[in-house]
Amino acid sequence: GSSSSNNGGTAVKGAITVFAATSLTAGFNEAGAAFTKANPAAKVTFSFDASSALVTQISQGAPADVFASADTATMDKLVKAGLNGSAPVVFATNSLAVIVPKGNPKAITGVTDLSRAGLKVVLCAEQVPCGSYAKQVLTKANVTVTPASFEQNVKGVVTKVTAGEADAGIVYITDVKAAGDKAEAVTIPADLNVTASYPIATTKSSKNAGVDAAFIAFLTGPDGQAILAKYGFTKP
Amino acid sequence: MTLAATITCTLGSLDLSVELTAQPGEVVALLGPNGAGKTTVFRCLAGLLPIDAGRIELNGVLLDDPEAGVFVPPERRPVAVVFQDYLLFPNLTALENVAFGLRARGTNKTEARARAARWLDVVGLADHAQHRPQALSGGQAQRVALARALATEPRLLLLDEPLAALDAGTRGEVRRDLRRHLATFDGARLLVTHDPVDAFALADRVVIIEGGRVVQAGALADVTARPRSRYVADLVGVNLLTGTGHDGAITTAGGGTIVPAEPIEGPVLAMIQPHAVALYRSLPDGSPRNVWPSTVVDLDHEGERVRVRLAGPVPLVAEITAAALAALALRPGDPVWATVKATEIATYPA
Amino acid sequence: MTLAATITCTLGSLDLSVELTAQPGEVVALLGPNGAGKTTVFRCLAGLLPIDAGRIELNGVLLDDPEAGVFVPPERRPVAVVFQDYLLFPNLTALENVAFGLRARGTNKTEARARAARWLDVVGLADHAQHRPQALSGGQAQRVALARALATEPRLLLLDEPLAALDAGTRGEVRRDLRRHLATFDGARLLVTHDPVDAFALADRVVIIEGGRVVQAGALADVTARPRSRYVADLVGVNLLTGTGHDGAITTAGGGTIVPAEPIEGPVLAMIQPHAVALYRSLPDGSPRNVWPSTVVDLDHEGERVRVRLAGPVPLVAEITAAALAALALRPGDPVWATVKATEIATYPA
Amino acid sequence: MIVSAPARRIRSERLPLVALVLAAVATAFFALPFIGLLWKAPWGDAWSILTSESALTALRLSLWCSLWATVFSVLFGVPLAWVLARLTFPGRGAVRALCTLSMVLPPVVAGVALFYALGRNGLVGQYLDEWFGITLPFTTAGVIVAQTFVAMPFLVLTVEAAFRQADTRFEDAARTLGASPWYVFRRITLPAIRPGLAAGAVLSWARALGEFGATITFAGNFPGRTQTMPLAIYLANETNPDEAIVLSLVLIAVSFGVLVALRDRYLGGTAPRAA
Amino acid sequence: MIVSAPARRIRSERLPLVALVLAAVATAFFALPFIGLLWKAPWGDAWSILTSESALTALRLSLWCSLWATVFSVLFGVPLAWVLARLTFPGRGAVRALCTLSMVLPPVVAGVALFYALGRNGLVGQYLDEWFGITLPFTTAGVIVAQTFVAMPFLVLTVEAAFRQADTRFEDAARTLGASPWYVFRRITLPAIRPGLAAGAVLSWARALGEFGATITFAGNFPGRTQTMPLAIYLANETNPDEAIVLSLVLIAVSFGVLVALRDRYLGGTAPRAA
Ligand SMILES: Nc1ncnc2c1ncn2[C@@H]1O[C@H](COP(=O)(O)OP(=O)(O)OP(=O)(O)O)[C@@H](O)[C@H]1O
Ligand SMILES: Nc1ncnc2c1ncn2[C@@H]1O[C@H](COP(=O)(O)OP(=O)(O)OP(=O)(O)O)[C@@H](O)[C@H]1O
Ligand SMILES: [Mg+2]
Ligand SMILES: [Mg+2]
Repeated sequence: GSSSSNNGGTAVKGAITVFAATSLTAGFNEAGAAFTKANPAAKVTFSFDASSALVTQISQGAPADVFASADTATMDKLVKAGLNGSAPVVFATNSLAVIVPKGNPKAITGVTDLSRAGLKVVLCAEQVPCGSYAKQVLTKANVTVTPASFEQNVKGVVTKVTAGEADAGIVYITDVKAAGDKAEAVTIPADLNVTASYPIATTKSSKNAGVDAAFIAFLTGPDGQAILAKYGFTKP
Repeated sequence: MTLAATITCTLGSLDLSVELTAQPGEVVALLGPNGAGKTTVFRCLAGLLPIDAGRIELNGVLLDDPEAGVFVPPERRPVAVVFQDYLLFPNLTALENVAFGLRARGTNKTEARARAARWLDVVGLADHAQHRPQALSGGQAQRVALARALATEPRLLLLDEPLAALDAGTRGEVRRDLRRHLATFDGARLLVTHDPVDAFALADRVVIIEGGRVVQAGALADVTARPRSRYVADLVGVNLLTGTGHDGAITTAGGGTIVPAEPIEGPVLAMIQPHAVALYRSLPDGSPRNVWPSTVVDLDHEGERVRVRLAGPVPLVAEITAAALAALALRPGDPVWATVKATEIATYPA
Repeated sequence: MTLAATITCTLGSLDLSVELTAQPGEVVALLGPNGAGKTTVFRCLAGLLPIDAGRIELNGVLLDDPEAGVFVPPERRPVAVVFQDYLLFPNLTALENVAFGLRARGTNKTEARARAARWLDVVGLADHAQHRPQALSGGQAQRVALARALATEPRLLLLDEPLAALDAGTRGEVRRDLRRHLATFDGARLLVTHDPVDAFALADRVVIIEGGRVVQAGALADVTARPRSRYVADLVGVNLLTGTGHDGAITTAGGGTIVPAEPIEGPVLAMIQPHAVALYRSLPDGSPRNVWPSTVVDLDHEGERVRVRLAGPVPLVAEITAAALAALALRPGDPVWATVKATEIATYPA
Repeated sequence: MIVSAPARRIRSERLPLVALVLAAVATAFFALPFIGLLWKAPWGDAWSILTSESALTALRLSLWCSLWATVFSVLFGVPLAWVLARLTFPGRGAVRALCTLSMVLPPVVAGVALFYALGRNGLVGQYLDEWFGITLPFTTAGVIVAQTFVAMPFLVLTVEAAFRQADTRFEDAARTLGASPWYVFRRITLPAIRPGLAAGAVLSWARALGEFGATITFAGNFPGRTQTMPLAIYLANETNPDEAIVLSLVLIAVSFGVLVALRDRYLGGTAPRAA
Repeated sequence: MIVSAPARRIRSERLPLVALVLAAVATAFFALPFIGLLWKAPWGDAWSILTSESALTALRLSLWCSLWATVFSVLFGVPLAWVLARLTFPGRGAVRALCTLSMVLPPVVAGVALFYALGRNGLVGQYLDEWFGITLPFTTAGVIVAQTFVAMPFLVLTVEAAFRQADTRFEDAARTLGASPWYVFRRITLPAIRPGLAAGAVLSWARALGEFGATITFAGNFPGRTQTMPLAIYLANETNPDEAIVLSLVLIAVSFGVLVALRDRYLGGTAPRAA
């Protein structure tokens, strides 16, 4: 359609496989649909998993044409291994928020409340991006929190909060959105917040240079950004 | 301890319905053909098979009565069984097997083992105490099973062919020991055997079961003197003929005619000892009243005596000496005359 | 088919070392006390237990020979076994059990079942064809086991107490059928039994095994006429005394003196038939040469005859009539004089 | 005897009672979480989720792969169990232990380990690739391999136990009747161990059906090709947890159906006596 | 007979051969991935990793929890297995199926399901909290619960099979000797099913030791409290895969040691005959 044309690219054709971090699932599914609508001859299939796992798979020869990571560190691993086809570009950013169950029963107003005694807080483990970000936030706000658990991934935090097992946690804004009416966000002021950037790149093994480039272009373009925005991602 | 049991129970093709009693200290032998239901009776008495109808009462205590809804589980019946297939516990040694019943009833370990050891000694297996069942011979296993049952000193002891696998010598000994032991205690004892000698030696009274029914009961001597069934006749090794008596003669099922010393009217059984049957190649003169043309079916040599099976109007088994056989030079298929003195024919109503 | 086996094999407490031969068509009975090693011999012959030394050869084919490193596995030996504990396959019906051997050897299903059915008929279990072993009585199970072994028509047939669990009538029949069948086929047959009647009826030759050794072998008549061991004596029910002959008399182990008709110098065995032993309350006059003061140990009633066990310098078993017993009014513990005519004492070198 | 009777009466009642109580607790323990799921399940949009093309594809793939994984587990596991149970050889204990390691291995590492063995550059994988042009990772075959790897141990150990419990005298008897080892195995041994075999097969099937970690790592997460139900659920959980629950319920319902369908008769063994 | 002998000769050789080959393949299939791991393991910094405090803590916790999970599995699983094998009651099939569902459940969902049952607001959990002040999530107890939930099914099914395979006539004989059901169970039944019981215990222990998904979801991940080895490994894998491999090797080595240590004698059953 018109949007794709004023996107500068002419319709491409061919099939690609996009390896993307699980946190991008919803956004990419929609974006993919839009992309193929714009390029009827193109086909995009996704394979979602933890960014790190995806890198392992690519290094094992997984048929990936594009890799979208949830953090730059993981993307660097790919680059260091020389498995990337194009230079990574950041196509979306994300920031953190405090997630609390619907109705905010413990009346949490900000990061500082997380240190409150008797409060069950869960964070991501430092080894995963959301964990290291959360740590940065807490240091900036210099609050010391003894969480009940260091989750393996951000969804773990969301699950515990929505299930009502935990009173609060620190996650990406996008996750709070995804949780729908089961949870609420308590915003973290920009000065305390950190920006997580999502880099994307084609892989060395990419078999369809045309389409993978076009897909990246689409994502970074207005339509792609619009879709991602719906899920809480912000422009880089 | 008095046992009074009326057992009705259907199991596959068997339709069992027997009445049994045993007085304190009495030994009752259960005899009957294979598949008659002897073992099944034992399983009912032991509580391994609930009866369909009837009642089992031991010494005034009701053990099983479907109507009254009473069923005492096996472990609470003062009953011990020597199983036909022994069922020794494979994971326990001979000694532990014998001690099991005592331990189960709370006797302390040392005491139980001591008594078990004594029992193993009684059955002559002291030096196999530490063997597992799979390391015992058939006869040894059976003796362990016997010791295991006796050790618990039950009120009711059920022995299912307890001597079948024993060798001649041991069998005699164990039979003697068993009798001595059985005499010493006041429980009721039931014994299944296929060997009349065992019955003679051990039992005060015999009950003959056939096809799940009691067909004859009483002192062994009486039963064997007046066999009422083919089975009993075979057991004591006599000829039994059924027929109908009519003025002085008996017409057999086979159509032959028998003239007994004491004729009976109506349905009658006639018993003839094999050694009372004389055989002749040619029709004997003096024409005795009971002469039947017969054919030799086959010959059983048993030491110096020979059992000759005959076919004819009056099928018989004759027992003659090897010498006599040689003289007659009989071979299967040969025709022969069989005669019996009227006085040798015992008759009684069917 | 000729069987020639020299078996040496140690199993737990048993140290087995026997030599066995069987001519084509010959039936050899293995007799011996419990735990003698009979079943173990069979297991070696069947290939279920490799021998430690010696060799087993059937009909010219070497089956087992440790030196030569030859061992033919059971399934490739033309041998069939009737196991003492039957070992019927619990997951198969009686018919399938009998058909198993044929099926295993590649006979087609219908054919195998037909022949199996015929065999079940022979042992009188046609109407139990569809029963599982656990639904069979002991005797029925044993007959199925017999049919299963016979059905494969083996070159070597091993029968381990194949009639022990059968009732009197069936036992006689099966014994007859068995003999007839055994006669028809040319394989060698070994039979373990504790019943001399079976041996008489079925065996051409007997081998007596005790403690893993062959102690006596030959025609049953000869063996029983000259028993060489306590076991054989018990088997035939005679008194056997060991002693040393010295000018005309024999001094027994018990210190008694026996005066036989034909004296022998040196180690000697003396055999006395129980019915040859006469009993007196008071020392009989005319002082026969063999008179021993004895004590009654116990009494075995067997029908109208009674076996009296005596203790004394010359321990004996006397067989007297019930009438005689009544006259003597003997009770265990009573003193009594036992006498035997010199001519009734068979003597032979030990 | 008479004296101790009441004592024994009590004792004799205890086992069944205690047993029944413990069994009941265990059952409740298993049942509650599922009741919980049913309770929280968003029945509203359940139907749309169930019938969604993607869900059905994943389900079909799951069943297909778990079935094959079970087949392979039986095919290779039973012989291995037989060897472990019936032959004595040095290092038997080691082999047995080896078989159970894949249960201990954390999913991710299991996947990685499979790469090292069967991956493109793996010990064997490279030759599979070179010589036969076979590559397992990221293929449906890879899913089956991963599932077999984690599921087979359950079959091996269960069946080995069954072999050990079986009475070998019947096998001996069968051999004397001229039955070859193979025939004996089919007609005598197999029927004897059927309960164990059935249990082992069920266990490995269920394990394969629920397998997640090794699969996603070794075979990737491609809809229609390697995305089994657990993967789909994991993904659904990312976007819409409710959907995840509904999908799990589907998976549960299916396996529940299958397991109930397999009657006691198939489990064989002693006919249970009435309570 | 003579004729068919050669034919049988061949047949008779086939089973052992085929069996051995299949068994060998299976063993190789299990062995390769581990060889792969050993091969790729970064032996250089292995030692520092092994002896790292965190690793040891996780290992200790793993062993502790998996041990308890096994104990509970046996304690509750054996009675349940007995009931399933020996009593006939409507819905027995359903109960059996229920026990296996937790194997099918994807890890995450399993954890969620446990929340619904035993969580702070769970069906039962809320009362545990109210009445006894017990909260399972985020506690070591929670880890044990989660592991038991996924591990017990293996014990139940394996032991049920063993019960079915056991010959009940010996139990009958024991009862006629005056043994209470409990005594019969201890002295006769238990020894008879020992192989199955051992296998079941091993299976559930190994499963518990390797449990990952349900544990982290239900109990979370806190070093020293709820961080078991698999969790530590997963997180290590995020930053430094080599470390993950080394840690897995530790886990493997430990369980390998344990399993080898448990001799055939403990597995019981027929004494294996020489090859
Ligand atoms: N569990 C069962 N199911 C079906 N039928 C059975 C079962 N047990 C026994 N029977 C049948 O009951 C009949 C009697 O069996 P039982 O064992 O009581 O005979 P028995 O008198 O002990 O014979 P034997 O002298 O051979 O031991 C047999 O015909 C057998 O087929
Ligand atoms: N597997 C075994 N391990 C140890 N000892 C054994 C084993 N099998 C048999 N024996 C021993 O070998 C001896 C002979 O056993 P066998 O079964 O051959 O005796 P048998 O002659 O058949 O006796 P029976 O007439 O009672 O059947 C027995 O004393 C037994 O204890
Ligand atoms: Mg019987
Ligand atoms: Mg024997």
